[in-house]
Amino acid sequence: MNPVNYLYLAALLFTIGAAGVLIRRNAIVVFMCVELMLNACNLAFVTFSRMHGNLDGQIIAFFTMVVAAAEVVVGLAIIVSVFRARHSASVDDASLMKL
Amino acid sequence: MDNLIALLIAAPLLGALVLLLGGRRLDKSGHWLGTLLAAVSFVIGLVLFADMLGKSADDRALHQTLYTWIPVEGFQADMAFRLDQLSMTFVLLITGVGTLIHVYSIGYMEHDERRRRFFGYLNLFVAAMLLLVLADNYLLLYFGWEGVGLASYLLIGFWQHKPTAATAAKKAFLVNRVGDMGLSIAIMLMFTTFGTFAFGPVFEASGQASEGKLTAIGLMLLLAACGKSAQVPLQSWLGDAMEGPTPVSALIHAATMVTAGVYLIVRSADIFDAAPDAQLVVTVVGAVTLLFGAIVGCAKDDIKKALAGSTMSQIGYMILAAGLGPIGYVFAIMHLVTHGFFKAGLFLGAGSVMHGMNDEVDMRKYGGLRKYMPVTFVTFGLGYLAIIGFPGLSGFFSKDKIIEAAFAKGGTEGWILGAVTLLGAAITAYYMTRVMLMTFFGEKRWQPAPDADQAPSAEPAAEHAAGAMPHPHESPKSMVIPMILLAVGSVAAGAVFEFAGFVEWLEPVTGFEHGHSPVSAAAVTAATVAVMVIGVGLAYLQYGRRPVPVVAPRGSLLTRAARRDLLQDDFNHAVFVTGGTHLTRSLVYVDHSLVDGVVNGTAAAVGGLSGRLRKLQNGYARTYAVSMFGGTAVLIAATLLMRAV
Amino acid sequence: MSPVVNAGFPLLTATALLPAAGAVLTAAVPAARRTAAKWLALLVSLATLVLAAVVFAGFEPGGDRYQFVESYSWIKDFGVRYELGVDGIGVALIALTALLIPFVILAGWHDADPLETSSKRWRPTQGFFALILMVEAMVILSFEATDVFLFYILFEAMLIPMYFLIGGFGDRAHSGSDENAAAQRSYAAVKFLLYNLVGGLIMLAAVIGLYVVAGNFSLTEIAEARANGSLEMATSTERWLFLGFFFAFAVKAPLWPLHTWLPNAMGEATAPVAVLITAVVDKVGTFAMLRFCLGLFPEASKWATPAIVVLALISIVYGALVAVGQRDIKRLVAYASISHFGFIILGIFAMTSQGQSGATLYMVNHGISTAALMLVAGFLISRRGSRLIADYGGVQKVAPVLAGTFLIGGLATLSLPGLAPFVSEFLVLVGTFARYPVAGIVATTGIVLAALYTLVLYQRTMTGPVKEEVRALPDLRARELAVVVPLIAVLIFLGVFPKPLTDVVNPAVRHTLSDVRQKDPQPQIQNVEAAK
Amino acid sequence: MSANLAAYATSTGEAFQFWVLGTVAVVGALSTILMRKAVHSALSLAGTMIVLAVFYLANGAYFLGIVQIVVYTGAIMMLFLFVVMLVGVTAADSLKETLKGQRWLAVACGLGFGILLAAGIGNASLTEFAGLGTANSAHGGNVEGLAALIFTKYVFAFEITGALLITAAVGAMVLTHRERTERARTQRELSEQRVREGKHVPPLPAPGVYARHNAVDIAGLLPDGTAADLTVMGTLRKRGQIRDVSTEAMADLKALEQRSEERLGRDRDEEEATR
Repeated sequence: MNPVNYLYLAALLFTIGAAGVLIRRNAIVVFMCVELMLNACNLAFVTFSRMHGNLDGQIIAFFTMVVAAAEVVVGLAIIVSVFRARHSASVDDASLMKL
Repeated sequence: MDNLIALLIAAPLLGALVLLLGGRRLDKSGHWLGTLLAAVSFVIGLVLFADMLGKSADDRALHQTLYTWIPVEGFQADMAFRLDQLSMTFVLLITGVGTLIHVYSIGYMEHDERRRRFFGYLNLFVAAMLLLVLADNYLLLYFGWEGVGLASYLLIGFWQHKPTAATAAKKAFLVNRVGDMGLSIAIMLMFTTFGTFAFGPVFEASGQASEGKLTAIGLMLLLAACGKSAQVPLQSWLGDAMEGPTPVSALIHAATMVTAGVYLIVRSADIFDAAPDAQLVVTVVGAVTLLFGAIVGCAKDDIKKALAGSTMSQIGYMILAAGLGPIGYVFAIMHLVTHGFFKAGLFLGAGSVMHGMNDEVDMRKYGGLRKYMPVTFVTFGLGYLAIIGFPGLSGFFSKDKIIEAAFAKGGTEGWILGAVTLLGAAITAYYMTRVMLMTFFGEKRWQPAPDADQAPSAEPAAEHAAGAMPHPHESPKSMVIPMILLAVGSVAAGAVFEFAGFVEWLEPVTGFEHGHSPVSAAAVTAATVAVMVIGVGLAYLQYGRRPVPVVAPRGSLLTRAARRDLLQDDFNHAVFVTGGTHLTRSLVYVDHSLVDGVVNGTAAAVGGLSGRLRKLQNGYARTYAVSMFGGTAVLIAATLLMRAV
Repeated sequence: MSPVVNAGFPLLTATALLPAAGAVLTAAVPAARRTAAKWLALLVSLATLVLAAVVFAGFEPGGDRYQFVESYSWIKDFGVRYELGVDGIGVALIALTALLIPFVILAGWHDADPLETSSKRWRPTQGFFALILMVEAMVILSFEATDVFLFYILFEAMLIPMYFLIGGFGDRAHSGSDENAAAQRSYAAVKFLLYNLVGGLIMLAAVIGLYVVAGNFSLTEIAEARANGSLEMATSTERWLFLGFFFAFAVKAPLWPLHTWLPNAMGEATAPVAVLITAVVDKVGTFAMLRFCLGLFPEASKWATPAIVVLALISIVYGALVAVGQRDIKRLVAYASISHFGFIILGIFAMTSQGQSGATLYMVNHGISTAALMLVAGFLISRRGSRLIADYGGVQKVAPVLAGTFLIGGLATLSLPGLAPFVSEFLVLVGTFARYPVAGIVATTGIVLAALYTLVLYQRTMTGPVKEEVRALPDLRARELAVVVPLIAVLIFLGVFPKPLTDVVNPAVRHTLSDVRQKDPQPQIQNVEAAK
Repeated sequence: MSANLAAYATSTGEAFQFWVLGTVAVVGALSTILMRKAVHSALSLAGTMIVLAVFYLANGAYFLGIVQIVVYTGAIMMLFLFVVMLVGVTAADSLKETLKGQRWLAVACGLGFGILLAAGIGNASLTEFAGLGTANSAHGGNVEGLAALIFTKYVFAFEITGALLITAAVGAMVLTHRERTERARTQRELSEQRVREGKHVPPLPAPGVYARHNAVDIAGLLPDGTAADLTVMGTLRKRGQIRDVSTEAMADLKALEQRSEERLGRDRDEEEATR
């Protein structure tokens, strides 16, 4: 088997995640989908590092994880406070930007 | 001496400024100041005249250049004056008659609280008229030309509270503007043809220009003359202009301003001499107006309107004469001057009559006034004899000469013109006799004075109690004296000119040649007298023998048409007023709905489009996410394609 | 020609800077000291007038084409320079602007006063006068700018204060409810803004195009290069650029059929602001046609001349006819102005020295005469509280002085000889006739129509029996006389002695004509001068 | 191990593992976005992540593999679960699409995107695999290698991410921490307020009916047998986690009466019988 399949898998996961972001209304689930996309990227990075035989890819994946962690913390906090304010975790309810 | 010319104009101009800006404190003394300054101008005129007589006939012309008025590349209009015999004649006529009428107005306008302004306007007119006749180039002449137009506008509409007066004033100005169009186009033509419009150079070069150009210039000048001198087809304003105070009618609309057209044509003699076609048109216009005015004059019962018709017809004589070329110019001017005297006298007489009759203007309500206002009767009568050309009086000489010249034009035209002038003479005699009889003879047909408002012309004395029976009385001295002087003039002027050599006086300016009439001068004179007698006789039969009905009879078709100024106003109204109103209305509509509509339509379209686009921004994060995702996809596709290609 | 650059005192900058500074100060005056603000504005405008007089006096007609030149680098990368200089035309128009503004301020003395209903802390008064001064500054600077980019910025920037003047300070004499009037007003203001912005944006495109072609923005350099042929433009390029510029100027001027914003703006704005629009700001458009269109694109100008002449003729006749049909005094004056702008544009594109000198004089004279007529009309309207002609009648009997001044203003509008506009109008007519006789004759009908709408207006408002509503109208007050009398005096003076202006203008026009390589048509008979 | 890592084609073992676990991962991902309840989504996502961790290991990223399990599955997903609990575990949101065409657009975009990615990868001609053997052994191990890079080449990025983490932590606290501006109101004040407002003058009724259900999530029944939501605590009400037992309760009631009826009836019969 050619390890390039990892890349195909990553692409597939990424696409699924993206679709989830677009389809789901529940903010938490949307967030999960984002995480899924990030992980897909990580997988791609790792695979790349294996291809090129250097560790930079893994470094990037590492950083991605860190950033993802930070992002999740803040994002979830936001969701919680929004839920407190509006008793809803639906993305569509936060459509006040419309004129 | 040259520098006096500017003073001629300056004096009355100063008067106008002082009187119009002076304010109420001049109400007491204003009219004296105005009269004085007019007289000053007259005196200066006399001085210059004396000086001029001292010189030899050829270098009598004086020039004065104050400064360059409009200096632009190749377009030089100077503030320059020329005083030659022609202008001198006019200067004396204007300032002389003008002064007399100032004096007359002192009495006539006594009761008008705006008398100061009236005199201011009169002075303004005198100044403008002097500028007109003294100008040394056509543009400056145009300045004076419009200046007198303004003065006449202000004076016709002097009683602005009367809608009729205001309308008449506006009408006069507008019709004159049409004429002015002709004048300005003529000036432009001169500029493009000769590169200048100063009298001297233009006349010098007029020989070299193509006849077509000259004809065009001539016709344009004629148009201007028609406007100012109330010639067909621009004659319609003169009748209405009688809304103005009678002194105005006498000075502006009889003696001086309306004759400016004649001055213009005679002044442009060199151009017309080189353009026979233009000359022919001039004579035709003169002939037509001559008859037109005469016919109108026969039908009017309003004494001033009748006189106005007569003025038109007399000016028709002058224009006709001016159109005859060198054989006629001199006589045109001569008739102009004599006419200035007797017509002014007649108007002043009419004014005096109205003054005595509670401003009644309908001759059918006069009658038998000769006993009550003898002086007016005598002066008016002398003027009457003069205008109908009673042998020995001024009108006789001048008109007789014109008729001769008309015949002398030669060919069929000569015969036709001669016949027309003779016919005109007969009609003149007829309607003037009619006026005379209806006013001063027969039994009294006086009526109680109508209210000042409905009065056909609310002259200042209209403060009479409405409904009071008029008790005619002779007018005050200030009014009588000018009438007497003018009467003297209208008696003597003709003879003086005849024997003191008016022809030789004007010849250096206008040129003169003896016309060779197919019929002998004596015959013409005899014919003139004969037709005059016939006219008088007819009028006597109609108005002297039978009593004059107070209410005008229905009259023949022609009479009724003539009462309506031969339907000219109806024509104008139908064509220009109504048509113009519709045009402007529709244009306003077009401007609002079409021109502006296109703009607003565009705006609306843009607004609608953006409104639709706004719907895309529904505020749902997921929608935006989709577009973003799709955009990314497109980008990737693009990059891939780039690679592929 | 290498003019002395930045020598000595920057007079032009000062002339423009003074009113700008005055505007800032006026705006800063505390709310309570309303009158102080007015006086400050008046004094500043008078000081500006003095400076403008200095410029006018110091300008040597025989000297360089552009004088008092100042030139500083501004945006190096694009070769944009802060470059000022005035030729005779600019000098004349600067004089006009500086002359009119004090009267505008004086006439608008009470136009921005607080209403009974408004609160005590009423600021707009200061704003009103500050904006007027701001407009003056921008207009003057735009007459001085010889850098296309600088000019463009000013050309656009002056829209902003004008917008607020029109939309913020409407004529208090209006028919219908206040809300209705406010709606009308904002409509007019927005229309004004959009119209001119569209024009300006198109011009911006042309400006950029010009930069692409010419590589810098300096009018003098480009014009020179065009003249001596060192800068070649493709015919089509030149025409497109010309159209871009001309469109903007034709909107501002305004030229038929781009005129419809003017009647609204002038009708809704207060009389002084209306004067500001038509007498001062619009002149920038015609001025720019003369300086930029002809100077930068001579060939294209000649190419476009026939069409423009036709449009100008339409403007003249059409404007006059529509003016006759108006019911609103101020709208009538607006349409009259449209007709007059037709004359100006006609004169410019007749490409004769008479026509262009006449057009320049026309700009000045039309400014003064319209100011006189419009301001008096404003006084009348403010007395009666109505703009409708039908609401007046017989005013002449109750307020003779007002009526007299109104009549003089009207006579100036119909260009009566002896008043300034006659000189310019006749020059334009002659200049046009010399090149396009038919156009000249058609334009001449304009003088009849002008007489028509003016006299009809005068007759309906001033003459006839006195209407009840106007019976109590007071005559002109001292302040109002102080506004009108000097204007009339200037009108008469320039009418009988226009030499001071023509001396300044003629050389500039000569330069312009040489830019477009046009010669005056010569009269058919040459040796007349000899005969003279 | 380094040997087969360097290979162009992986060992059959890895291939097998890939195909199996890969399927699991995809299924997990799909169920993440298709499950109606957030909890299920979270769990399936966790599964996917574990699979990915395994793949990291398989790709020679040992450190990342571990971190993936510890940080992601251990920390982040737990965090998710906590939030889900806060927001409502059992609350199932409908998968019915409210935005018109959103779903189809999403699917279309997704498909196109995926295909494009696949195409991109496909024509990238990635046949050459260097393998990580040398890289890992350079510093004597994967972790050391990473460390060497992080603390030399990427040290700044590393520091900055540190700062980012701190900021995130603080930010989360700021966002979620609610400052109590006024002191808590006492029972008395609350009752007074109730009286003042005039509704629910007595304290709220307790949940539970007939002492059969004392669960907090069951609404008390009104005399007519309908459920009174007021008796359930607010949070549950908001989450919509009230268990409605009114119907079965009514059924029980009926059955009870039935039985008592019978018994009474039988008694009567007996009396008659004795008589």
